[in-house]
Amino acid sequence: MDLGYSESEIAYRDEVRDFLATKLPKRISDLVKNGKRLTKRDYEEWQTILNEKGWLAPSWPPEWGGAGWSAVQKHIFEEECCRAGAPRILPFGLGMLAPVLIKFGTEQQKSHYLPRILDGTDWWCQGYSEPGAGSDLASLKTKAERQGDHYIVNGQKTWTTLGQYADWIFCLVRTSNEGKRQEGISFLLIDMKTPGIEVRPIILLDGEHEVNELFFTDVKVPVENLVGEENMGWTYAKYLLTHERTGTAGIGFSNAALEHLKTIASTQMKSGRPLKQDPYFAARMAKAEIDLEAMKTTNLRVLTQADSGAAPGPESSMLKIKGTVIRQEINDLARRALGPYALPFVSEALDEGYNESPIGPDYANPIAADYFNNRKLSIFAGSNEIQRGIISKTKLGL
Amino acid sequence: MDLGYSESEIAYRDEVRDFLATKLPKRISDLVKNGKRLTKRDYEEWQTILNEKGWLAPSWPPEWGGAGWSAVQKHIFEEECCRAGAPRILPFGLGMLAPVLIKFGTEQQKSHYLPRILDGTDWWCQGYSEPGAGSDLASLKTKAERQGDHYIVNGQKTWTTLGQYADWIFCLVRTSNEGKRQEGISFLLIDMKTPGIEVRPIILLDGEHEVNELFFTDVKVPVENLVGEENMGWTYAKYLLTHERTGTAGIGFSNAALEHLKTIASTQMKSGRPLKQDPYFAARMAKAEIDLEAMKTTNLRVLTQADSGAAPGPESSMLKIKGTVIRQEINDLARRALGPYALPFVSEALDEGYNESPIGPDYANPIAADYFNNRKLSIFAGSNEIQRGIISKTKLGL
Amino acid sequence: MNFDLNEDRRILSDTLEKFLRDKYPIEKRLEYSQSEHGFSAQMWQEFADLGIIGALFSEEVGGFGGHGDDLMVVFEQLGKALVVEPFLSTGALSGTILSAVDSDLIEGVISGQTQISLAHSEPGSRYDLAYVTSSARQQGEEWIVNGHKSVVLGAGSADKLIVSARTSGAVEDEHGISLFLVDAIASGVELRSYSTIDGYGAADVMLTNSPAKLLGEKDSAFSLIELAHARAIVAVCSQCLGACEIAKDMTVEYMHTRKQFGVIIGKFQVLQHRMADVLIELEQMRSSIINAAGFLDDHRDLREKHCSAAKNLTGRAGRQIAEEAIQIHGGIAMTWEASVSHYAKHIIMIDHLFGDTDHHLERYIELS
Amino acid sequence: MNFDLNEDRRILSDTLEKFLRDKYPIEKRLEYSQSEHGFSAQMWQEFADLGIIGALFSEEVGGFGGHGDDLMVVFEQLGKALVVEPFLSTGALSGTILSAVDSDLIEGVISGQTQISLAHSEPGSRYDLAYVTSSARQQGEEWIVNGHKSVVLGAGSADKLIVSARTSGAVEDEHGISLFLVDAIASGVELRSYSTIDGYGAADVMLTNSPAKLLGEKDSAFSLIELAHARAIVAVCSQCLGACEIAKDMTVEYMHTRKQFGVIIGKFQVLQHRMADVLIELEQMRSSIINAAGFLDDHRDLREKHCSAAKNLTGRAGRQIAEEAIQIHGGIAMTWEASVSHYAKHIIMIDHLFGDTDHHLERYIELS
Repeated sequence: MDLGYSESEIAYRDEVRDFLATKLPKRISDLVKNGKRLTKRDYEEWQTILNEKGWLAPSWPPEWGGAGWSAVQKHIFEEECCRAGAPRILPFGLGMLAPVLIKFGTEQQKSHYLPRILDGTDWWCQGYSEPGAGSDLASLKTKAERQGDHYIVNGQKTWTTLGQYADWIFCLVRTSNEGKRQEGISFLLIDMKTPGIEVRPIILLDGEHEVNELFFTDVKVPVENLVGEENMGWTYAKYLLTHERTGTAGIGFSNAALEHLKTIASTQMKSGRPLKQDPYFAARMAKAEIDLEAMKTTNLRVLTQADSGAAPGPESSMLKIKGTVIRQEINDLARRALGPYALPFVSEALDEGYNESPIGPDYANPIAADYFNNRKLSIFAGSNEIQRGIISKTKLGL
Repeated sequence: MDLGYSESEIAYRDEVRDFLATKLPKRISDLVKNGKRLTKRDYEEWQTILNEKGWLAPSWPPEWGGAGWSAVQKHIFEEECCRAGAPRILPFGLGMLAPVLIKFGTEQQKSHYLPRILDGTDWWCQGYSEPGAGSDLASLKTKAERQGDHYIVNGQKTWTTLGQYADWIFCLVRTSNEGKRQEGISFLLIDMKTPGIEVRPIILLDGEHEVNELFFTDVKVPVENLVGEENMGWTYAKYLLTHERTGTAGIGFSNAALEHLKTIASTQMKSGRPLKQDPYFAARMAKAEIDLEAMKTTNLRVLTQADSGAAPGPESSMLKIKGTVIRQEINDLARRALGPYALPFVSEALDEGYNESPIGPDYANPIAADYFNNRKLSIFAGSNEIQRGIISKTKLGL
Repeated sequence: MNFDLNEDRRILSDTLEKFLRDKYPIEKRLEYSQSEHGFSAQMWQEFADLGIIGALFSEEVGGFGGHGDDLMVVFEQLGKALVVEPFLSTGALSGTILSAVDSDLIEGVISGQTQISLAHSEPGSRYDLAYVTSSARQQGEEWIVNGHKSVVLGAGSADKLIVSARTSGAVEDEHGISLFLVDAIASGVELRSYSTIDGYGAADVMLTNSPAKLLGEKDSAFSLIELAHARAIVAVCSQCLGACEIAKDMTVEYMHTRKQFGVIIGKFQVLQHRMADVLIELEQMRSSIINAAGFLDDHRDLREKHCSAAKNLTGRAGRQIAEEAIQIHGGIAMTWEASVSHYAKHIIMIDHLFGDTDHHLERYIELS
Repeated sequence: MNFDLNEDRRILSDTLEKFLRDKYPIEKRLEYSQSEHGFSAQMWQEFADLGIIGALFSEEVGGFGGHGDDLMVVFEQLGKALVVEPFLSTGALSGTILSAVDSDLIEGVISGQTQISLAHSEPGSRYDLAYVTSSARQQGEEWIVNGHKSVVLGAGSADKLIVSARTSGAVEDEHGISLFLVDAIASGVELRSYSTIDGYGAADVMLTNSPAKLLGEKDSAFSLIELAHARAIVAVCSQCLGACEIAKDMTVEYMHTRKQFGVIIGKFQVLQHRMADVLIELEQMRSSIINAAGFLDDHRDLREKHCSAAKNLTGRAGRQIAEEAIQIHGGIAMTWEASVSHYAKHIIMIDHLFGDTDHHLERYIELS
């Protein structure tokens, strides 16, 4: 065993750090670090910079612009990006659709869509979830009926993250009601400008507009927009879900959140001393840190195994559960750390242009909202209950 | 609402205290307080004293020797007994069998058995559980076949607490295999001296002999030993289980355990000060105390409702779960409080006669054993999982 | 020993519950919360007319209640409807102080005419009631107050403020704190108003040489401030209990209707067991509040110990209940549209009022 | 970065596992534990012959291992079989000290001829390594030691004791502690031997004017004692991990076979989910031990911080895993006959060795 990074890994990390120090716009990292809203333009600006460096889609095969990184390298990259305050790289086109296209798409689909994902021409969103089909994805009802050279799509999708910005959507649709529920599903690419698509915002509990409902009424989709074979969409969907799991544990985000928490706990005073010296608070922070440190090693153990060819199975579920539990605990501690100043919430203060003086400490405003917003972590992307089911099925044989 | 005891309740409490101060033998309360083993004789001695006062079976109807206490009085009595270090009153004859006999037994059964329970002539034990039928009581297999004036009993019972001392056992036996599993069960009284009964000790994880396995081979039981009707035993068994739930929450035991813990935490030193001043330890103790204080009120709320006629339903399950969780938490804290001296365990030191000097603090020896032994609290008497099932069925309608 | 409400309180509870059911559906509540003043002046008047404000005051000062039981009954119902009108500030906090030092104002409060907020905590005080840096000095007959008061509930709509300020002593001394009445439109009073994340109106209040009237005795207001907070703790814990009851009911209801994998999710044993634990904690919460309410009129140490126990247990149980409500509802609970989200937010944020679980655990230990 | 064991360690692990499977079934273990000396001298010799003791020592002192990885590999297997032979005392604790100050004795240790226990903690020390009241004074060439040493693992069968005693400084000073070698049959050495509740041999040791030989430098043994405990923490955490693996396996096996209400209990979703959490914590435990083992040779603060993290996490996770194993097994786990009970006891009691979860959490904070 060897816990340290190798020389080449350290050289790589330094290269990443150097790149971030020089190329990540301070305007953008300030937004991220201060918990401000990011606009479409902010995401695009950063992704363009990464693309110029060739680091936007490191997991893709080299012929399509991938970087051929090892799992450890990907981990280092994510950790450094979070530390530097880079915006998250939106996964819909880059991490979700692309691997499916690369594995199951036609040559034409690949050469058309992949470059446009990289250069930002197409902003993709995901059409998986439906109302009434949360964790039970296979019960989806959105229907695509073949009529000549087209599918006619009718139905409803929900939880479509940043769908308000999207040019395209990849959708799971039902093309058959025969056989098992999983068997009649197909994987379609749909231009968001097609008539019959309506995007309605879903306002979240903190007042934010991040996700959407999508309504499809007689939407005409050319048959060449089908990926792979008709009725085989479930296979591609599952491939998508198990692929690209480097970030499942959310180590980078937890790291950054813990660092931020430590700053807060150093500034907030309790009974005349910094909160971080309060034994109760210090104990909870230390426990979270100990769990996170162990989690880093658990994560890297899984990743290095993945590098040597082992498929990440229920390990992904374990990373998902523990990773989200730790991150939510850190969010909870940050909220507590603020005391009464966790209460005020000024939504406009999340905008870049806002320049009134803050209420309470300047870091206070987004903290409680973050805590509430991140309750989603244990719900979305396969709820932690679903993940426990997967573990007990595969690991315990139950 | 009125949280305080009424004047008459206070007078009653003082009477109980006075009685305990004068009548509870110091030899016996020392054994209890020091976590020593109690012998059959110790239990009998105390029960005789209680019987002389007329306080051995307070819940029985007055005509059979009951005291007509309210639920609050019973609660006070139990709390005071625990505080004074009285041995627990063994429930098998007094609290379990007797209510069934009083409700379902013949006049002859009542007038024969009840006085003998009170005066200690008969030591009863319980024959409910069987190997393979833990929480699933209705799956019991011990068979009683009618042959003339007798039943012939064959089968096996287990977890028979203090069965090694018993003169009699009340048993659930299968008298029919027709209908639902619950329908073919009968309630039999069996003389332990009958040929064909073998008692084998079960040694517990701390080396103690507290429970037994019982083997029945062609045991002849006169038909007049049947309680109520044949095949109606399940009804009586359920009556038994829901009856006499004053003590479900184990408040008295938790109280005494918490007081003992506080003494330990005042004596044990950590970094030059008593452990109870250590913030981590103090926090856990305080949390347990806060939970216990609330539990006392929860318990009394249920009991006073029961006094006004409401049947204790799923509330019993709630008291059982939270009561055992709190008690186990206190046991856990006591174990932790000892530090390294939780490790040594000298079984002989639990005997009354032992007089070698203790290893470590004089209270140390039984503490870890108690922690392990009391893991049973969440398993026995309907595991906490079973209780949660009852709550969700009855309270939530699920 | 008796845990039943008396007849009067049962009627009060039923009346308020029915009133809220008719007049205060969640859509209205959200509307009031997002309106200019963060509450409905008309509803406030209706509550007054119904006698709800008066129920928080003792008969000696012109009310018809004011006991711990009354606080429990009223605030549990207010919590069930997430009522945003300024009951905590004008009723529980200021009401306690007025009852002790200036009963003349109470008539206006009970009739709904006057709203009064307690401006006590400061940016550096966290949950320490003795931490006061605001200062007051005498100028002839009058007093002049200076300071910055933080997260003052109901300040935006208050006609008057009760302001704590130091007349002697060091920043964290209990001795040396006095209370003052300051007109909301007095000179030098500046408000930074906002809504809390769970939808209640509050403000930071800056006082610059504001004229003020001394309330009660100089230098010795601490014990009264502590009493006001004890009563506010019973109130806010009861409010939390009410909100938790509804969050629990909604979750149980959802478990009965929402299907996954072809069955209602209530059939999943893990959810059943977690809800069983929720029920238990809910009963424990109620018991701890009963204890605190029952000892409100008892001597100080006992009162404070039970209040700290209740606030600690309520905070712990509340977090569990709110987080389970969200998790079991799943994604829908993350939305503004699902009313369970507003209940969950309020339950969680109550831990930031009048001392959180840690604060009160520590305090409980000190008082033991 | 590489988390795989190298070839040698894999062979060591497999060899030991196979050996224990053949020679150390639970019935034998209970027999050894309950025998007069609380372990099997013959097994100890066989372990020596197999090279297991030598694997705990570095090549420089005549062993063929001694790294963090070796400790992990050996003690995980020992934990799987609940081995009672004195590996912790003679191997991890004393071995570390001998490697630094008296390598002459190591040959006898590795060959199985000599057993040596570290007698360090005292009745008042709890988990504080600097708390030493035992004292030593020089008498001509020789040293004379007095004191009471508590819960000395393996003392009953030790040929020699390494005893810490104060040669200067106050009771809790790090400076002023020295180590001495004392013959087990030396004058004034008195043992009160007993078994721990989980079946391991230990003793309280009273020394009255016992002749002793100074080991290493006078007054400055603390850092070596700390290092010995760091290595013992990696060892005992690995032992805990091994025991937890087996407790988990037994529980999973039981879930597949035990029926209630006509179905195997493994079908109950609550038990499935709780076991999923057990699996997660088991991986976390392993990761924290990997971290600690990997930093054993690093500089002191980093080493100690990772050891404290591992001991804290192992204690927390261990309690969860042991208590779930008991609860899911139900009544049967309460019996001596069910081997899961012995695993559970050991897992829990490991928290009482070398500092418990609280101790190491506090220490982690201090080292942060």
